[in-house]
Amino acid sequence: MMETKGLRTEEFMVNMGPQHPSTHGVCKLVLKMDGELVKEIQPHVGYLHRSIEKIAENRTYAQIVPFTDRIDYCASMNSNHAYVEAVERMAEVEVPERAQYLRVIMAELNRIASHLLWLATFTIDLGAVTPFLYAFREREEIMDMFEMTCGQRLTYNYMKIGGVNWDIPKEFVPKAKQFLKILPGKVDEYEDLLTNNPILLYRTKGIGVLSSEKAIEYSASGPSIRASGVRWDIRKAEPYAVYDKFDFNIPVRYNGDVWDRYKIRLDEMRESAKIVEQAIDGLPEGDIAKKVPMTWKPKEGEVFCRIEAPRGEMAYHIISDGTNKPYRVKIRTGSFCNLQLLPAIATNHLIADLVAIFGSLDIVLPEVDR
Amino acid sequence: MDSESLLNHINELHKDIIINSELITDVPTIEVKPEHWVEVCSSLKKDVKTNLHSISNYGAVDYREKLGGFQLVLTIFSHKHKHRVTVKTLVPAQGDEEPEIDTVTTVWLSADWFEREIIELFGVKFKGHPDPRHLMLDDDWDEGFPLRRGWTGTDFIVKPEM
Amino acid sequence: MELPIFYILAAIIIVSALFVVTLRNIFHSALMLILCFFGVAGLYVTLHADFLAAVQVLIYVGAVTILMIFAVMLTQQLTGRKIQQLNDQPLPAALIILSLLILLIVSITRTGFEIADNLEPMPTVGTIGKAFMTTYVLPFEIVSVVLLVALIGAIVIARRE
Amino acid sequence: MLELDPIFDAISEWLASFLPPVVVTIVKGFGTAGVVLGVLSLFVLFFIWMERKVSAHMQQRLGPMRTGWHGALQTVADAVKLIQKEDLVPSDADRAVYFWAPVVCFAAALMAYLVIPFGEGLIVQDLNIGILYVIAITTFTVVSLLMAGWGSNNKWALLGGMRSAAQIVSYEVPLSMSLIGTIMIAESLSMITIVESQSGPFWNWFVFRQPIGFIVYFIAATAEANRTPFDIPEAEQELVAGFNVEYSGMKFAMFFLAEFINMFTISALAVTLFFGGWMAPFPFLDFIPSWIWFLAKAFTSVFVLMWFRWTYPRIRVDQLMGFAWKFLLPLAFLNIILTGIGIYIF
Repeated sequence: MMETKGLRTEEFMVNMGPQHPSTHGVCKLVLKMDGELVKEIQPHVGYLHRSIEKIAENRTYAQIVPFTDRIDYCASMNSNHAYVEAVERMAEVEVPERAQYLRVIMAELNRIASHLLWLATFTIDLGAVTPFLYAFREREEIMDMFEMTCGQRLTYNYMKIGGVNWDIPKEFVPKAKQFLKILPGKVDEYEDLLTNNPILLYRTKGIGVLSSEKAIEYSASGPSIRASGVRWDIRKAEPYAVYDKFDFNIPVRYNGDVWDRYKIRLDEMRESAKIVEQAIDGLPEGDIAKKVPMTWKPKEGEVFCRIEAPRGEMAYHIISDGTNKPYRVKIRTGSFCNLQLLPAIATNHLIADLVAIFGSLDIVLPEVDR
Repeated sequence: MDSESLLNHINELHKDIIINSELITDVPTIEVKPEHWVEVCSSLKKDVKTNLHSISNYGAVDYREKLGGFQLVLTIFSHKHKHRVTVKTLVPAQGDEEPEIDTVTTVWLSADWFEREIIELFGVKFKGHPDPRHLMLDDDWDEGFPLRRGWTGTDFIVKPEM
Repeated sequence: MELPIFYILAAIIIVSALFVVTLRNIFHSALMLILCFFGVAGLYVTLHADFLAAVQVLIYVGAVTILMIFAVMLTQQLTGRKIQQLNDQPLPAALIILSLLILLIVSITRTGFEIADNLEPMPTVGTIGKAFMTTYVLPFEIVSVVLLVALIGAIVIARRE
Repeated sequence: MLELDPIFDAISEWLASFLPPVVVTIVKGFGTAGVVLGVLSLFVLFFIWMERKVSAHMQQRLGPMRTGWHGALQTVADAVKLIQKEDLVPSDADRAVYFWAPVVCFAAALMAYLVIPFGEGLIVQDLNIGILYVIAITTFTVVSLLMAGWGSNNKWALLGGMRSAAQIVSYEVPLSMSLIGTIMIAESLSMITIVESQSGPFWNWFVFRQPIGFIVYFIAATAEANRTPFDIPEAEQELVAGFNVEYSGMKFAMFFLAEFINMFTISALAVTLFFGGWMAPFPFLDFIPSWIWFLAKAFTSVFVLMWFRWTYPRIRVDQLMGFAWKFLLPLAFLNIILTGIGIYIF
């Protein structure tokens, strides 16, 4: 054979990020490239590390809630929910049923909003700009509903220990019903635009395959693991709040490629809409919060509580030493584990595929760094 | 299998090793000595009845004042049986010491980043960790371990010279 | 009008050709080669060989030099390195060049160039096409096959494994 | 009538009345170049505004609304901003190459207009190798993109430059092949002759005789102009902005201008070769000046290109190459064979 070693193409290192349009926040991927082919990926995170775990050690339990908003700014309601649920479970606080329903409504609406935001950024990653604004149009409706309820559009601070901070205004229910009526049609619209678009199929089918074994090995969670054929949803497996009262499905897909991860989120939006509809119909009257004193001290002990956030399992491990401040708070987030498996599924793909895979995992960097 | 029988099963499995076992908010929790850490973990993963193949949470707690060391808290769960177990161990340490313990990345691949975070934020070293670089902090960070109790932070604000 | 244009083009060709061999950065040399080819295309235009001029640009600028630049960019040894112009055999090279120069001068001076006055520019495309398909059909097809073989050969060599 | 051709003739006659012929040639050359440049700049200003408005309305928003009527002056404001902007050169850039890349790009885009007929008689120079000339001259775009990629001394720019070169060189082949059918029917490479052989009602246009050729041409041309779904050289999600990532100010503006001029070039070529150029669809509509017909058709084509851009996701680079070589090229060859058979029969 001819000696071709001298003509080899040059492998070179590229820094993708920290400021790069497709890293969705501030993340650096150090890539070793052979032409367009990505040979090695090393994620560098920590650019958004605010040490919320450390801050929490110096705040009272009630003061921590606003910080949880900032862990996953795309799904603040779910972060709130995970934290208050953990504290209540540790201190055995009974939450009024109306508050539980309101929490579920808000958490599921936020899940829809979060998936819409994901859809928007994912299509941009694939180079289609128009669906971005379509998804934002619907997200805007949800933001309006949140603003109507708690005056905020991004960091809500809606839930508190023992209940929720504000009751919904009377315009909320008709607006939500109107929204739920149009949402399935809008999701169909996205599917019309994207699902069977040949270019999208080319770009996503069979790309970045995450097998179910690999998904379990890397502790993936959320839509990413459900797209790999593992039926795992904490809302069903370990029901918290009042999720056991609602009738909904867990969509599961079996190929684990980018297309499956795309499709599963669209399906989840429909399921979440079902939950919200049932919750609004069955919304009981009553108190929205149980009175919990300002200088409240839980007894000594610890709790590990997890919920299903839009990006996977979000868990709080809280240790109390009997004072009004927690001794230690450890936050486990879905993106943290999902980002960890990126090198395993994206190496030896083209750089365009890397962007698609990164987008399909739905990683929010503040959630990784905390 | 409900939590109680699961706890009994685990106790049975590691009769002499487990120091302490209890149910915390319905989660079976066991504590082992650091020298049995990897052994217990890998047997919990391999045992057919437990089959705990995924990590749910993995963190450290600074108990130097209370118990004389750092406690590693590892919550693992099984997609197959839909149950979870917490395993704890105490790595003895005093003062500014940086204690060492075997890594569990050999058991679960996903322990990698969790351990890297513990290395830089708590100063607990893991023997045999494949990539013990800093994860969150700068590579040349040398101002202590931020999540240790009593770490006061550094003076980031540079005051103007008068 | 044509004479000054010819001198301008000739100057471009000669200067850029000189730069091709003297510049130490091989990427710059390749760019100068493009300029040189472009100048040659200009000469063709002044000679009313419009088809040839377009093909000169299309093939030499659009394909050959681009491929050369590609090779430069993708090859490990060439990027960013200064190229040495002198090697250890300047004398034999000079001799060969000198003999070639003499040959060229002799053949140019001995040829009697006929100058056609006031020839109307004619479209050359049709004539060339007819010549390819009638008189020169065999050489044309043979060259095509040779090129195809070269193409396949290049692919076979470039494929790893 | 509103035909523009006589005006230009009158101007050149007036010039010839008091100037020596050599000077007239030079003045005419520069004058025409200036007119073409001015007209194109106006078009580009309009296209940028149009692109914004088209994309905005496709995305259910309004787009620029504040500067002028419906934001009509927004592009002017942007142009002023770009001119004022500081011209940054990366410290490790290859300065000469970095400087010349936008110039070559812009010049290549402009030179194609030598042979594009804007209307009856409104052509700068009717070369008898018209189509070949356009194809040849646009290859300089590749050179400029490679220069930009190399000169910036930035890995993303280099990747973008190499991508674009590979893409344009590949798509050049089906593009050229798709036009051969048209040339075979018209029996000429000259733009004027091609348009004139499509005279008569609209079913004489070549698009009805060369549907495959037109489709291949339009797809390949979209790729040549780096428009979505083939905009991988500057795919901002993958390569930040590709070859022009380091450019700012006027140099960036020149790349931008060239991109829009190229878009108009492919539209103008499509109109000339497949949609009867300046011809009216029905002979009785001839009272409308020819340049209005030409521009109307070309602008429609530009709109279609924008429509593509705001609808499709981006295709991947290897799929793009496969598409050119495995699908478009065989299709173009098939078209040539079919055209040959057609000519033989009729």
